[in-house]
Amino acid sequence: MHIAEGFLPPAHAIGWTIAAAPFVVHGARAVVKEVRENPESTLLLGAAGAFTFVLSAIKLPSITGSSSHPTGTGLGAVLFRPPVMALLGTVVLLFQALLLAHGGLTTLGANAFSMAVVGPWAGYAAYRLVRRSGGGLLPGVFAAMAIADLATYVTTALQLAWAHPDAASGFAGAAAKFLSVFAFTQVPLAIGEGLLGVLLFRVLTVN
Amino acid sequence: MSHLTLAAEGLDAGYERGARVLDGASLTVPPGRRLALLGANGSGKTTLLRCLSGALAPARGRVTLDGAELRPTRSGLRAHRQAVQLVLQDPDDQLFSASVAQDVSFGPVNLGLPEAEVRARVAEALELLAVAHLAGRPTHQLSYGERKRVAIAGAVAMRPCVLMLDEPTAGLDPTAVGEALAALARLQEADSTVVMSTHDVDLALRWADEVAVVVDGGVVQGAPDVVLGDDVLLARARLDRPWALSVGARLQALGLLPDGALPRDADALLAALPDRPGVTA
Amino acid sequence: MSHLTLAAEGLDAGYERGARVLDGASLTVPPGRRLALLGANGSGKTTLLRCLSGALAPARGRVTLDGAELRPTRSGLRAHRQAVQLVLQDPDDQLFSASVAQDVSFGPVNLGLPEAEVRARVAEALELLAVAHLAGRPTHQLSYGERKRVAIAGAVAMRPCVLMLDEPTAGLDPTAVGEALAALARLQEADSTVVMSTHDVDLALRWADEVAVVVDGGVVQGAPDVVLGDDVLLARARLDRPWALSVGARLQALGLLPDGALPRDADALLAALPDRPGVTA
Amino acid sequence: MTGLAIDDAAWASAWRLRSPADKLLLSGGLVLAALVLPAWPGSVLVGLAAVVLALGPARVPARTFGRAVRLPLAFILIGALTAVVQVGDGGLGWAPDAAAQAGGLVAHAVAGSAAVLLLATTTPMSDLLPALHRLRVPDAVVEVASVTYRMLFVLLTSLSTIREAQAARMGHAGLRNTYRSSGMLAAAVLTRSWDRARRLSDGLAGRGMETGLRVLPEVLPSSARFVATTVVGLAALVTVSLVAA
Repeated sequence: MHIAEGFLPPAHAIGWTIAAAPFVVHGARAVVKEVRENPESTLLLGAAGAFTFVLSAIKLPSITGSSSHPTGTGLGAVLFRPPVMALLGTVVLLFQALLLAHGGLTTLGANAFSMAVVGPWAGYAAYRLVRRSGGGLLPGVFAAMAIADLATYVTTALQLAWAHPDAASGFAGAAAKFLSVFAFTQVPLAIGEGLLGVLLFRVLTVN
Repeated sequence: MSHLTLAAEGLDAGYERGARVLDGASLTVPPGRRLALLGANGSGKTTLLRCLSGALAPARGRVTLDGAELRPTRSGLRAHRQAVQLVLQDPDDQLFSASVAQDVSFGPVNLGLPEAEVRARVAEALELLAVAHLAGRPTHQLSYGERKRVAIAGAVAMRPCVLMLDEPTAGLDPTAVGEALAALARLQEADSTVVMSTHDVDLALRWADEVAVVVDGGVVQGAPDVVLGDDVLLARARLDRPWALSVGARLQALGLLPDGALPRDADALLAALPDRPGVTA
Repeated sequence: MSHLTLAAEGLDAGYERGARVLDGASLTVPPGRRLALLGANGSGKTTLLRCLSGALAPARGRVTLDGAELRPTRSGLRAHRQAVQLVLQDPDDQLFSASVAQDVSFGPVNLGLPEAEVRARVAEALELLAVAHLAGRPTHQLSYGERKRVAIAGAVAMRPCVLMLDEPTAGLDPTAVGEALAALARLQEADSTVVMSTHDVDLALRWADEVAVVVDGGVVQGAPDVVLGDDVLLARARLDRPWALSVGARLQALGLLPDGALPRDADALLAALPDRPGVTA
Repeated sequence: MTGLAIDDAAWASAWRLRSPADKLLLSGGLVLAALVLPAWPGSVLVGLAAVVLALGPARVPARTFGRAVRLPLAFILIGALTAVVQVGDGGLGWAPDAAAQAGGLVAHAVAGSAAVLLLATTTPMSDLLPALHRLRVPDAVVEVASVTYRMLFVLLTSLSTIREAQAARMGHAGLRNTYRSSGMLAAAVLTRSWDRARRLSDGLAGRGMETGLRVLPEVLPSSARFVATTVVGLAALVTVSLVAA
């Protein structure tokens, strides 16, 4: 779920861009360092970005009848760590905006904040928590992917609520509205993406 | 497996650089026989096979199985896929499980068959393709030729009436081509109809009961020695004449080969030629 | 481009299923000529080419260029790669840029050449491979055959003395094979040594000045009609005898072809055969 | 062909050889105008300008442009409706100026999306990425993004071919099968992406890759006339919008 171009007022668009910038710059520094030490990693990171983009082309059906596309940022956070995912996620968002008309340019900062920063960090934290408390790899991956998805959706809903507060009940009312409207597609998607991660890792670990 | 007649009528399908790939293509797959589908790269062989398999819905025209039209609905496709299977060119696009046996079981498991039946089908398919000894091996450790045969086994385990293969011999060395052709011969004896696409005219002449050439968006179908002897058609299709037909025709004219059908490969030609000078057929 | 002699001496390299792929392989690439490297899938053709190009360091033995041994240091490899280029079988393993012209410019830019020289080399390479019209098209819209030729252009732009190609004709239809061979012929006229790996014995006989067969970890090298007429060797190498040699030998025995070298393809054979019955060579 | 209609349009566009900076100025100006000008008539004028320029001089197929504009529409409509529904004590109701508010939101978003699309359908990604270099984005990042652009087509082809092979063997019949197959599909594409990266690094080493993916930059000269027309047009658009509003 990406915020479309023009959907955020200018102040919000600028604000979220400033908020996301340090994380993306931090990720870019990590990438520059990695590439300097090891030039071939340009190709591996490019492949990782392409995989994240392509993963969002897989259509996941859900029991509620809706179908949606995974974000893949939780998986990326586990495989490449959140800082790198902040950069790769932003690159993927730029590609989605310009190749798929999904998202936007002035909303890139807001979308990067929810999908490339909050999602990966939340997913990664969930993964570490599950692993540290004795959970296996598969529960860890499920948590990472599902939580990354949920965190992204909640952040996006709050961003929208802040930009468009409810006429009567203000921010709280708007948050409730956006959270419940998008829950129809996003909650099943989070569970579905967690399951997808488990199935994916099961194939990978058997090999 | 009974024989069903798979056919395409007036198909328009595919777009490449602003032009239709198939433009009114019609084809009847002769039941219980071996059909070679010939054409240059980009001629539309694969597009035609994808339409016939139900993977691609044509923009116009229809695909029929024993006269019944294939409908692009869930149940229509389901029924069609049980009868018609297409094996794609690159085996890596079809092997996605960890082990060979698991991969071959993918189709039967999806059909919801009981476990014993799945096991029986996997064993049978591996046997037919002569890859039973690979059953427990991880797919990524196999050679290219082995992967090709395992991919075919995956389709065979669906027990299709019509098995179609896109370039099954591409990239294989002569011995592996021989093994692949032997496996296809066993399949046909097991009562399947086999369609193979290729741009190797020598191979098509040697192997096929009937050939179909995809050219200019349409299909020309007929007996191998007739179609592959048509120089005008072959030039339009950007294909070569099989050497056996060129050389055979001259040797027949020289009185060294008996009249009638020409030999289709080197062994047959050598067998038909006289052993000593001065003797003519 | 001057001619340099590229050679391998006693190479051990590669492991596959617990056995050495190459085991004491020696080969001398004849300078300024066309060498076909033959072998079954998995015989070690690609391993040998990778050793010769410097991509793989052999476990034992050495690769030499005009007698000087290739050292696996950064400067040693850099010098070697300016003289010897390998084009991989899958073009997608070499094309990293979305723009055809930019991709071809990668090698010359890495050589540190001035911009005008880079432009000239890119234009020349695209011209030689007959893909100049594709310069403005994105890589991902090209057909397989077009991508193959662009990948070759990327190597040609390095102006190597020895150009090696791994299965350049695999997956191409007869016309595209003809175009690829014509491009390689232009390269050789431009004074390159060309090495091509293939398992198509008919193609090797038709094209090569010399052939080398990779078999049992070693290499057997010689004139095409001699090496490809050796049935014992071919059986060990899992290759077929070229039909032109089988049929030609019999026709020679029948007195229909003149003594001496046999024709190498259908056109040459038809030209050498008498037109009317009763006339012998 | 590649499955990405917007990308195909960009490569075929009549503006393909125009300087990316020129096009960035035009589209960027329109995007900002859509964002800051009042919805009536600002957004409407921006939307019209983007559509007319894309379908006219840039010769983008109307079908492609129309479909692409429709893509974000579901989000925009649901989002706008949600924004103007009011949660009060008596349950849900319409906000006081619901129609105007929703209309404004939709107008801003649709006009902005059309302006972004004008850039997307006329400028291939590979022309835009070098522009990032001038925005002081490090080379390493631009190169990673370039490899992403090339590789995503290779992986998209794998994805759709593998999916088709699975569907042929009933892998997408029913929810259970679909999930199992999608997991395998994702794993196969992930493995493929690693393998591709490794093989590409081998292939490029042979062509002398040592530090980065340096190539000959393509020269797409800026047009003074295009820039002047853009500036005058944008100024006119802003003036008209502010005066009329």
